[in-house]
Amino acid sequence: MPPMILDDADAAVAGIADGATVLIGGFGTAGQPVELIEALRRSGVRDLVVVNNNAGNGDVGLAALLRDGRVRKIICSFPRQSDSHVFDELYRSGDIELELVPQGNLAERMRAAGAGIGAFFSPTGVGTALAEGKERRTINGRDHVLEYPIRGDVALIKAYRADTAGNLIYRKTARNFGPVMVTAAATAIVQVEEIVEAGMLDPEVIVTPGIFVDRIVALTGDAR
Amino acid sequence: MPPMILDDADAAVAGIADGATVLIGGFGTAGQPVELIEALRRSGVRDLVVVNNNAGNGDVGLAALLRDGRVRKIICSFPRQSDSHVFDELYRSGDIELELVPQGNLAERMRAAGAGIGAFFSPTGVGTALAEGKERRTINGRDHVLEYPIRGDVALIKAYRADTAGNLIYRKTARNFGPVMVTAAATAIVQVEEIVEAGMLDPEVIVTPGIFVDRIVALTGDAR
Amino acid sequence: MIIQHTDRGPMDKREIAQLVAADIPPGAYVNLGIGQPTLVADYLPVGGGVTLHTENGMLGMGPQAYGDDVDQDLINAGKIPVTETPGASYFHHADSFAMMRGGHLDVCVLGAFQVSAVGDLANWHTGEVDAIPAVGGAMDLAIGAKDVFVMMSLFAKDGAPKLVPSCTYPLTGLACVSRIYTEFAVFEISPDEVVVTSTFGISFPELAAAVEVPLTPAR
Amino acid sequence: MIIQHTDRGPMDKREIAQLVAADIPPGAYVNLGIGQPTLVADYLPVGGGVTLHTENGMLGMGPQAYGDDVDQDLINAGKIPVTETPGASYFHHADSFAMMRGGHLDVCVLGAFQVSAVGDLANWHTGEVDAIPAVGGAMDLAIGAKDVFVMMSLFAKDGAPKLVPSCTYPLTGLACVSRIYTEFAVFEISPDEVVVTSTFGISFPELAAAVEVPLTPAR
Repeated sequence: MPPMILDDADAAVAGIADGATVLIGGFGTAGQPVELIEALRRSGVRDLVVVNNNAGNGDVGLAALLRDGRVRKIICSFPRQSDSHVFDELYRSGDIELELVPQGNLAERMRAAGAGIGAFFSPTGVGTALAEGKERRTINGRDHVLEYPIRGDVALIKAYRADTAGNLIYRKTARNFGPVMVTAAATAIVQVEEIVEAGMLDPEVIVTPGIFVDRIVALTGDAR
Repeated sequence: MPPMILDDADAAVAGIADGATVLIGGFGTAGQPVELIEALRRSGVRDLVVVNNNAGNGDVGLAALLRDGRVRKIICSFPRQSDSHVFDELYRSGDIELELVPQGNLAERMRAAGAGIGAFFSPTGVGTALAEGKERRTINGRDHVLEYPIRGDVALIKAYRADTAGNLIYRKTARNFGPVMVTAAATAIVQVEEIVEAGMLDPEVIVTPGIFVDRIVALTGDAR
Repeated sequence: MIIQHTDRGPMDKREIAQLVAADIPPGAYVNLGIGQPTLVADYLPVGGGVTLHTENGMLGMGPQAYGDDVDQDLINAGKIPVTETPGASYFHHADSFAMMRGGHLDVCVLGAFQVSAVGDLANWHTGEVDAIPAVGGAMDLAIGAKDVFVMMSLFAKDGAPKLVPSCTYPLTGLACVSRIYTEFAVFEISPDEVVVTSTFGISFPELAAAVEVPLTPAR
Repeated sequence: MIIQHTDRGPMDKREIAQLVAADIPPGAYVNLGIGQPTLVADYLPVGGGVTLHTENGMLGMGPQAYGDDVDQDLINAGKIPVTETPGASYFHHADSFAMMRGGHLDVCVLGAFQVSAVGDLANWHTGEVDAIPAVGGAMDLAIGAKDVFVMMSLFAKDGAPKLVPSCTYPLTGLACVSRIYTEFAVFEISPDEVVVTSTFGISFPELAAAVEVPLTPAR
């Protein structure tokens, strides 16, 4: 289906169920869909499993969602940062579950979910604590561990510009996990700075084809 | 290393050894690097293993390489076409070996080679003759077969435009296998219509980053 | 309920294509393979928002190109020059088949040599010893789309039904076909039964007598 | 042959970075991780054609951005605003780590808690029970580049050598480190031995006595 174009972030995140697995784009704050996360928090949904590279920065966006106790478990590569005090406190008090995944395996496991790959052998993490309990196999003289897809019920990401067919382009390193996460989620929700008519983006430069995008909301000026 | 920029197709394909595995871009004639293939043929190299979606069209390019008996084995998805008479004859006379691979597995196996994936479970081909002898596993209720990477010693592809850092952009559906093959080969050789200075291509629209490209030759006008 | 069109002859290829097109939901992402199924494109409603995928790296494929619009860099999976529509996008082969294998396409329409009662598909190889095999994207398409529709004649040239208890031709995919459109009837394949939704130029009892697969009339 | 700089003190961090930079071949594709190794960028020869990769999706990363050049959408793996150089490109996270895992980077420079005599790396977790673990791209970087260089102090704050017979801290990767740059010496790790190529403010015999790993002077 062509994407729904919503008026505001609250409408864009409507209907996300308690217990959902939510893939959230961004690397630190670059590409983090702060307004969609804030709307998710306002929606009252809880018991979430969140997949993000980090575990929140400062007190807004993902950090605020964590602070309000909406997240049961976080799957990420790098929770500890200078401004991850919200997560740090929840983790130390045992109020959040953490699955730590090497960053490349995190990206590739979501890519596999979107690409219909059942599982893949990765050389990353072999012999480390993060590969404990995983199937190990030597292929062509190199050791690998078997990694499984990470699927989302929902992805919340930020892109730069969308067209009405759902095609997306991104800005610089804010691209990061967005193009992967939208392929791995049943419903992909995207905040952009601008929505243009289909045909206004050069077909050669589109990063995310519209087939992966379900809902778009343009957040500009004050709303952004 | 930054790519070498060569003066002509013969210089671009110099040094390819007998017995090499050569990944050749193109889907039919779109994106087929005809001039590089012709130069490869002129170089006299033989006993090649060629990976291409098809097995040659008409009497030029890949078809000519086959006709001259330079190819020991071809790995492809769709050899039989209305104009594949060169391959057809070699195949019927037993003068060429054929490994038939479903098109998506062909692309994904090269992607795996370029991405450092040891092997992956694919649902494509399960229960068919093309999956015979392959490891089978049910994951999450779906049957898969284990597929291994296809690596090239060399890739020959055609792109639209390169910059001096080796970054590439393509034209329309001539993109096809090019961006995947350059990641899967030890040496990637690219023919383009034009080479511009590094910085002249928008970093947001580059399809193949220069890290994957070893040699570039611009073939325009009559040479093309 | 089954509709039996006994007051007319069997459908021609264009009528079959029209029927398939009518069953494609608005807004669907669709792959029409190569050959006969590409006729379906001619009957998709203008403005119905159906987006065509071609596995050689494009979404938003438009009609066949003619004359000055022909660009040899813009072709479909059958290597025929095509056009692009507003909102089109290009991507490489690994991304294109990831899109397919990942289940993002809604419908794929394919030809077939045989389809079995449980939806096994045979469409890539006749099994003849001296035939040159060619699979292309058939196996990827068979398992990739949410719904796989088959367009085929119900009977082979030798008169044998192509809807069979179990395929004798080499398989393309297991239990992957959801509907079959033929000149004489439209079939829906479910895990337990093969349901006939309509017949053309033949009655349901005649149809049931002509194939070896047990058929159920749509209720 | 080993060069023993006993007429001077140990190197400071900038001198170490300078030494690493001098060992990076012209035209190399390099990832400098986060923290101390990023100092290496300051000493890469201008026009030497070294291209910097940052795992959050960019090749051709330029120096840190200041003032009006700061763009929060353009950051490095340490989340510090950076700039782009001519010939830069952007790509998504799966492509970025495919590039790394696929062995396309020539050199990666990382910090470390410990490195073992066979090149095992421990740099992501102190192993303290109440420490919050964070791995980021460390495990991917450890196995991804053709050469992994480590920059670290030779001794921990408690005086224990960080070049060890076998790591006691949680591992990041097995047998992945090829060289170690410390304030006192540069080590090359081969399957059979640890070779010292140069010392700074210490003689080879003093160095050999200070660590528990058998050392070989470069011949």
